[in-house]
Amino acid sequence: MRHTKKKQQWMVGLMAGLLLMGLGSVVGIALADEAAPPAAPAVAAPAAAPEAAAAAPAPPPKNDSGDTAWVLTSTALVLLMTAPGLALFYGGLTRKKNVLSTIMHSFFLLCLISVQWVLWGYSLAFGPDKGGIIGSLAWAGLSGVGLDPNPDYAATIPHQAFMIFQMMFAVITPALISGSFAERMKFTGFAVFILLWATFIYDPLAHWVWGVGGWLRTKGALDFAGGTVVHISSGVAGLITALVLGKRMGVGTEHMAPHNLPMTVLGASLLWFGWFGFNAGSALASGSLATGAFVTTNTATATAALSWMVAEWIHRGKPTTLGIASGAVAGLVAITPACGFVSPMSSILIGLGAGVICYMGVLIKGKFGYDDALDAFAVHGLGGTWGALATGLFASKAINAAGADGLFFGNPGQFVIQIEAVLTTWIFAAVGTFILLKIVDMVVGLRVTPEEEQRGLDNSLHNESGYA
Amino acid sequence: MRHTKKKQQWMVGLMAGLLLMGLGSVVGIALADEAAPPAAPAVAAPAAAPEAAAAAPAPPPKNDSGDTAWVLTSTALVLLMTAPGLALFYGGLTRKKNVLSTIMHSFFLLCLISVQWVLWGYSLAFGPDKGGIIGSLAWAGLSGVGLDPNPDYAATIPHQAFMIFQMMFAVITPALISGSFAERMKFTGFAVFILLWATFIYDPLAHWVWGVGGWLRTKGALDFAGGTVVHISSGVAGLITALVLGKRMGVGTEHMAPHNLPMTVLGASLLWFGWFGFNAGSALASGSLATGAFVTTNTATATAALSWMVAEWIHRGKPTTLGIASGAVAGLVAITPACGFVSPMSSILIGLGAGVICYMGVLIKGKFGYDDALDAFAVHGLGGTWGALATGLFASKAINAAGADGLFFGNPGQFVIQIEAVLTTWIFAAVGTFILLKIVDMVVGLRVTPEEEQRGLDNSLHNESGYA
Amino acid sequence: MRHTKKKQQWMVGLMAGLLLMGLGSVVGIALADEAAPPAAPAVAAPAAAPEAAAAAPAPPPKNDSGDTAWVLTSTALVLLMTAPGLALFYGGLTRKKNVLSTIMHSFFLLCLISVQWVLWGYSLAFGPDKGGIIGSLAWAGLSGVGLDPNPDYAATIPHQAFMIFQMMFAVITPALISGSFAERMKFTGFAVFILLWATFIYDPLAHWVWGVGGWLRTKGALDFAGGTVVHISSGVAGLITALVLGKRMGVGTEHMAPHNLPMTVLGASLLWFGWFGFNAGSALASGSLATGAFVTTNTATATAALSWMVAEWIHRGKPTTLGIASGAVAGLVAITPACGFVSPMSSILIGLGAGVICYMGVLIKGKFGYDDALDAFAVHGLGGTWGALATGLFASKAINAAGADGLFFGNPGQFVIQIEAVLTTWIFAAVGTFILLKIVDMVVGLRVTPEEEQRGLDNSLHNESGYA
Amino acid sequence: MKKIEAIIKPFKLDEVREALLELGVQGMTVTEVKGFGRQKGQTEVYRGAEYVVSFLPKIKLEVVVGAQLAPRVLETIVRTAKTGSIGDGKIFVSELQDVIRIRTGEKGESAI
Amino acid sequence: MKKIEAIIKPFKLDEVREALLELGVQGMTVTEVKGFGRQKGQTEVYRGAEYVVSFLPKIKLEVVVGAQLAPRVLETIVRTAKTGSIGDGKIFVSELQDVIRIRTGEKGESAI
Amino acid sequence: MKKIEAIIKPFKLDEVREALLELGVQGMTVTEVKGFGRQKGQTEVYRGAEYVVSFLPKIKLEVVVGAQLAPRVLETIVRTAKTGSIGDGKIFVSELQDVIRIRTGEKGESAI
Ligand SMILES: Nc1ncnc2c1ncn2[C@@H]1O[C@H](COP(=O)(O)OP(=O)(O)O)[C@@H](O)[C@H]1O
Ligand SMILES: Nc1ncnc2c1ncn2[C@@H]1O[C@H](COP(=O)(O)OP(=O)(O)O)[C@@H](O)[C@H]1O
Ligand SMILES: Nc1ncnc2c1ncn2[C@@H]1O[C@H](COP(=O)(O)OP(=O)(O)O)[C@@H](O)[C@H]1O
Repeated sequence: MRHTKKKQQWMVGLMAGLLLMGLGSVVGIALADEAAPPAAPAVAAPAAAPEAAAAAPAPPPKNDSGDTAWVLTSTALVLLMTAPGLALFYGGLTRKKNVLSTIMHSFFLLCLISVQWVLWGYSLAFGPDKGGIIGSLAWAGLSGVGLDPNPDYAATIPHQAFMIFQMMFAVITPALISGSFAERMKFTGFAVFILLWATFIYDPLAHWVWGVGGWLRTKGALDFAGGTVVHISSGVAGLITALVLGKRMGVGTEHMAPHNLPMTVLGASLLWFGWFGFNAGSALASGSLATGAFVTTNTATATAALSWMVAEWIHRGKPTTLGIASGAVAGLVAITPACGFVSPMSSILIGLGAGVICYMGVLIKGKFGYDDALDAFAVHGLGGTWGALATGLFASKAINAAGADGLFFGNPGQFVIQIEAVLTTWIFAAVGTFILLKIVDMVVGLRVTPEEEQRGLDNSLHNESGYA
Repeated sequence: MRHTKKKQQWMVGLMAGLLLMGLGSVVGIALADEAAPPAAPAVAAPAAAPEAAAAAPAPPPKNDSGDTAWVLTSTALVLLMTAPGLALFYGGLTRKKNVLSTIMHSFFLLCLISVQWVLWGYSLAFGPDKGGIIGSLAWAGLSGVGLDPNPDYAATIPHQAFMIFQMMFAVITPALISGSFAERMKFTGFAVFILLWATFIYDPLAHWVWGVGGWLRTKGALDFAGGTVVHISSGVAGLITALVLGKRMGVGTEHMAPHNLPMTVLGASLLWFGWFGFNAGSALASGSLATGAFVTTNTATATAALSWMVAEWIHRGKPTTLGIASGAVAGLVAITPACGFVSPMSSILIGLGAGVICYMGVLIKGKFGYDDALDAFAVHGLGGTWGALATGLFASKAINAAGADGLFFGNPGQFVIQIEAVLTTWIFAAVGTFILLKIVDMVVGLRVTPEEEQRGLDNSLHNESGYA
Repeated sequence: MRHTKKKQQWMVGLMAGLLLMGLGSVVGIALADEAAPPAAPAVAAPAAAPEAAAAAPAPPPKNDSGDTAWVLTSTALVLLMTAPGLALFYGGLTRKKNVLSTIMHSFFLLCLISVQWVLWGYSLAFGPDKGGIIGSLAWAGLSGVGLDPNPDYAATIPHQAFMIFQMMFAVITPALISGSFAERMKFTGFAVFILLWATFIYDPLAHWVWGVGGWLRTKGALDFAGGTVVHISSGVAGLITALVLGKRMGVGTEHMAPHNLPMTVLGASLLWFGWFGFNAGSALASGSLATGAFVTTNTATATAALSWMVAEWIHRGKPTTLGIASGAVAGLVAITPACGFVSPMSSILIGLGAGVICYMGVLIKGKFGYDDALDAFAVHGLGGTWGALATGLFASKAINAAGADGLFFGNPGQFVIQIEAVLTTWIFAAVGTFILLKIVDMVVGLRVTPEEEQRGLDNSLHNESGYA
Repeated sequence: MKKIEAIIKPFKLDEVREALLELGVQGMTVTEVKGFGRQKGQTEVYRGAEYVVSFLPKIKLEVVVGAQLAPRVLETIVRTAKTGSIGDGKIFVSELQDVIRIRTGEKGESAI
Repeated sequence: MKKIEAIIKPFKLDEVREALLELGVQGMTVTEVKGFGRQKGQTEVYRGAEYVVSFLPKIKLEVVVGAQLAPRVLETIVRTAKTGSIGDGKIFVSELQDVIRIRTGEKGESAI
Repeated sequence: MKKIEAIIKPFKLDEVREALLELGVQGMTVTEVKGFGRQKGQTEVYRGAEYVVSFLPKIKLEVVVGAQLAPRVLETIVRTAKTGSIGDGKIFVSELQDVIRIRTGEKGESAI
């Protein structure tokens, strides 16, 4: 975990290299792409989607203006979740001297993964399937990803609309992890680690669960908007990162109160607002399914907020603002995989569970002694796990015929599938994260020096100060 | 207004009870609901909507993707108005030591009323009419409120979309009141009072004005997006609450400047942004009516902001940021009932009036001696009253054929109806609020102790501190 | 640049006069307008749009619910860009004592131009053409601007929806300038200057480039969402204003660090979010074109953010939060004219250029010695120029058949046209701004007194304090 | 000349200031400080974790006065800043060698 | 050794600091304070209600110097902090018994 | 009675406070200040422009104690606040004429 001037310059070079690589590959692709007749995407699509081709006599899929409006709106909403939503939610929880470095995590990832997704991420996750494990690089640089619908994924919106909606999920997932390593991670180590994580953990996982041909999707695991892919994976990665990095200096002895709770509540509110895009947008069309997901999302969130608040009230004697805001986020997490498959009434139960479970989650970290600084694991890891399992309990075909019945609706098999999906995700995320961290630690280092940590990361990593 | 440990624990119990009750009733309803064939909602709808049934030969109403996209977007926007919009607008105006308790009012209500609305609120307000006064409990727990349109309310969007759009109105209304009792109300007293208020004041009022069969609706009162139901009711309730609670300690002697005006302007801006959902979303479809309401909303708001600013400039010598932001909110309030019925030019006049009237409103509180801490009454009570009356002046069938002509378009009768609606709302809100406050004061108490007030509510009620 | 009590009162009178004038003209127009049969707009439209009338046998244009939903949503998003987006982006960069006066610039302009646009601005910019130079006043007070589509501009949304979408562009453009004159301009001078600027610079320019019959539009200049009209014009105006006003006291000697960078990042994030409305909304419909513009916007923004960050990292040794946020804004600016005409891959190159060019732009101000306080010129002037030229390089008919091919796709002529458009805009904006500033300086004065500047503008101009 | 430093409860500041004004004190300087003493600190709870904030917000008031006015200033502060509950604060008195008014360069008591 | 406390206008800080540096002063400590005095407070208006903010932002500069350097420090502060208008501030001078440098434990003038 | 003012590094506050408590010190007052001294300031960069922030965040700790306890207080502060690197801070000691406890009106050492 040493930190040398050399390495830093080396990293700047690497970052610049990434961009220049983009530049290089782009000139080729861009020219090739656009020189081809505009029909090119249409040609590519059937190859990637034999089922659709089989349904030939039907009219070709057409963009629906309402569905497209909803998905574009949803995409913008999910962007808002990462920055400023998550950036402020996390930023307010840190100490003043680390506020910018924490905000930087989210903002930088929004930029980095936006580019990664266009260049290779989308292709790995959703491109033509390779053995159920990963997408091919056929769609790298968005080659063949055009403005007509790809009915494999969404039949009434442009393929690029689906692509960019999914981009925002790829962006926020690593940003969620950053809550666990706030206030002590090197910027270069963070940047390299997260680029690797997005490529080697997130992209495959997204393929398994959502990609055509992905093995968990084929198996029938239900994950409406990303409980396993987004929340379990990031939460578990957060736990591992907290363990590998070790505690922040002063944990347990110094007073580390959040420096700006109004900022945190602002962030939580924007997360709630944006999550409608995340969950209801995952219907990929505007109508009944989106509406149902919207209603369950709001209901579970409200209930979880109240249940965390009441749990803390009973446990500690007073209801807190941070508690109700954290509970809301816990509810949003838990309803994510379930929102399109369950009734509003079931969503109340899911919310009730989420608030209590995640509150207990933040308490245990004191017992186990890891320093998950802003509780990424408690909220996303545990909340996501509860949500994925609850989907296996409460899912109902009466709500979504394309889904499945859960345990409480007479289908224990679905619950078993959900358990499998959860376990797979836990193990894959934990092992993968650990390996990547060790590699990055060896190559560029993970942790700032004690002197840098004491001075605060805003100054030591970024030469800035949050407030003057 | 005493405060005992006992009572507090009792209240935690009550809160928890509420949730458990939800839990209990839910298991029953949920199973019953989903076990029934998915056609159930379709069966329920005609019963509740005989007019629609009469129009039988017409094709059944279908969800329109564009309309649904707009209403879902609008719903999210109205959520944003409460949190973080109103939360920050009010939060910035308080002293530092009370910022969280003030933000908590809005955030907690978003959670509480979201659950109340699903469990019983929506049914009371919009469920099958009982004598023009209230909805029945037939739709409690959203029983029969499905994903097909209910043409009684909106023929081209899912019934649940209408339900959740209306939910956000039920959420923000009590939150508006909180401006009047900021910085001195007990949390338990607040929570109980507001739950009662939502159930016994808001739900009936919404039924009268908007519910099928509601007596004010039947009478022909015009209220496009909630001037009476939302703003007059909350503003008047604020006035009564300020009178019953008494002044904050130090009012008139201590310097009580807003602790964070950028936060307040941020809140006001988000209110403006979200209000497009509130007003233009009230068209319940995307098209001409929504567009007209959007344009009048923006125009009246801008004009009111300028007119408050100029009024203060003339009166006090300088234009202020808080003035222009407050004026914008006053304009938003005033145009709310009128926005779908008046022309852009009329909206300028409504805005001009709103800025001046509400500015004078904030001045009189000094004269009358009540302590409406953040001016809920001056802005929402007076602004709402002006808007409801102005609707009776400027409404024009040339703008909205489904509306009516106002006094200036040759129909004085409409103005009289508006006066009736205003008076009814004033009286009902004032008396109802007073009774509920007295009951709550006896049972759990309304006001914090002087020591708690001095220490600041963030610490004394929530064990927190806004900033570290 | 003197400042007298007299003048101030005179200005209040002028402001009030503006409003009263609106009031006066309104009563007449409003009555005339609405007394006329509702068909009036339909009558006006063909007169203004002979081409549409010629296509008579085709069915009359109808509002599409999805397109309208998208344009209304986009309009709200662009409003959000000005306030709170730009207000906070700029507000966080100033010193604490000037935060409100800076926020006021954006908020006040949102109000002022909203009214100006309805009264005469829209008509000047988009009304029936007068010799390619300006629109007539036929549409003043929105006379004839109704709720049916005007196919000249957008065939599937209400004419008023197009009008109010364009309004938000007219609002943000002068607000962008305010970054250059922050912390030292008189409020009255600012208000008068900007009202003149909007009327005499922005409205004609918008007509040239976007109005039917406008000479630059006729010439074939490409500007999808406002690179020349919005960004070059405001950036160049900013440069001139900075030169005319002179430096802030203490520049170069006092430490002028941004007082609240989290606020600035919040603003930048909201700009990014809102810019989807700005760019993808400029498709004026929801579908392929909007989606394409959405994707290029996000991609260029992310790339520019990274490229500014890396440029500063290499130059100054550390990546900064302000750098990445500024780079994102630079990317948004640069992609604006190009977004609907280029491929995602080309957008990466545009973004790469934007980050580096604008970063070099902020460095040169130190060399040349003007005090563009918050870098309106470097970001909008230079970024906009790069974007407009890059459109002439990367535009491709394969992406947008209604556009043109750029230099890299075999059409050098387009690049020449773009250069012409850029030069015209630079010269017109620079000369026009200079003349207006000189006039305003003579009549009301431009700069606050040194004592006012030292005390801070929040107190000296607005009698307020940002924080207590 | 005496320098009187009083640590008081924040909400008492306005009262104390007005009383001193009446006494003829013409200036004072105020600092926001945190105090630790016999008064119990506040509890704060963040995500279930309890902290005791031992430092409480206080106001430090500095008044420089001539020796003859000092006793009345002390008495006035004690009277107006007192609530009777723990944490009311302390007054520290020390001797000042010189005072200069920057605007005029005056020295000594006339500079106060 | 002397402790010199100067209450000055905030925007004068950089000028004063540089002048002191040139004089050979090696350290100083600065606090943001609020001052009340002859200088008229600022008016603030919130929703039509006028407040007079009697406490104005000031900077308190503390410099500890040996007795022989003190007069020149005083003269330098007076010269650089003066604007000539009311509210320029005061300088208070008192005697210090001891100074310790924490890093080394040095005492007395060598610790300054 | 002695007034002991220590300028220390912010993150040392908790350690110093606990050590003083053990010593029997019953109260102290803390102020956030900015210090200028031998310790190099921090560099900040905003949009490519470099600033050196010469004033660094420090904590000023004020403790009033009886004369006999003073030496041990000094020794304790030096011991616990020391990191050995430049910028550890200074301690200033001065004589106090009187102390008053506002709550009770007590004077002298019993008021501490
Ligand atoms: N020995 C001391 N040195 C410096 N400040 C002190 C000392 N003792 C108390 N104080 C200050 O006085 C405040 C009030 O003291 P405390 O012991 O809580 O109550 P009281 O003065 O009523 O006995 C403390 O918060 C602290 O700021
Ligand atoms: N008696 C005093 N004790 C402590 N501070 C004082 C005293 N008189 C003035 N000050 C401080 O000096 C500042 C300037 O004093 P003021 O009377 O306004 O102007 P001037 O020093 O020019 O006469 C005040 O704001 C206050 O901080
Ligand atoms: N002459 C002085 N007068 C007042 N404060 C001083 C003086 N010298 C140093 N200080 C304070 O002590 C702090 C530490 O001093 P510095 O010279 O940086 O390190 P050290 O004490 O280790 O030599 C400074 O930041 C400043 O707050």
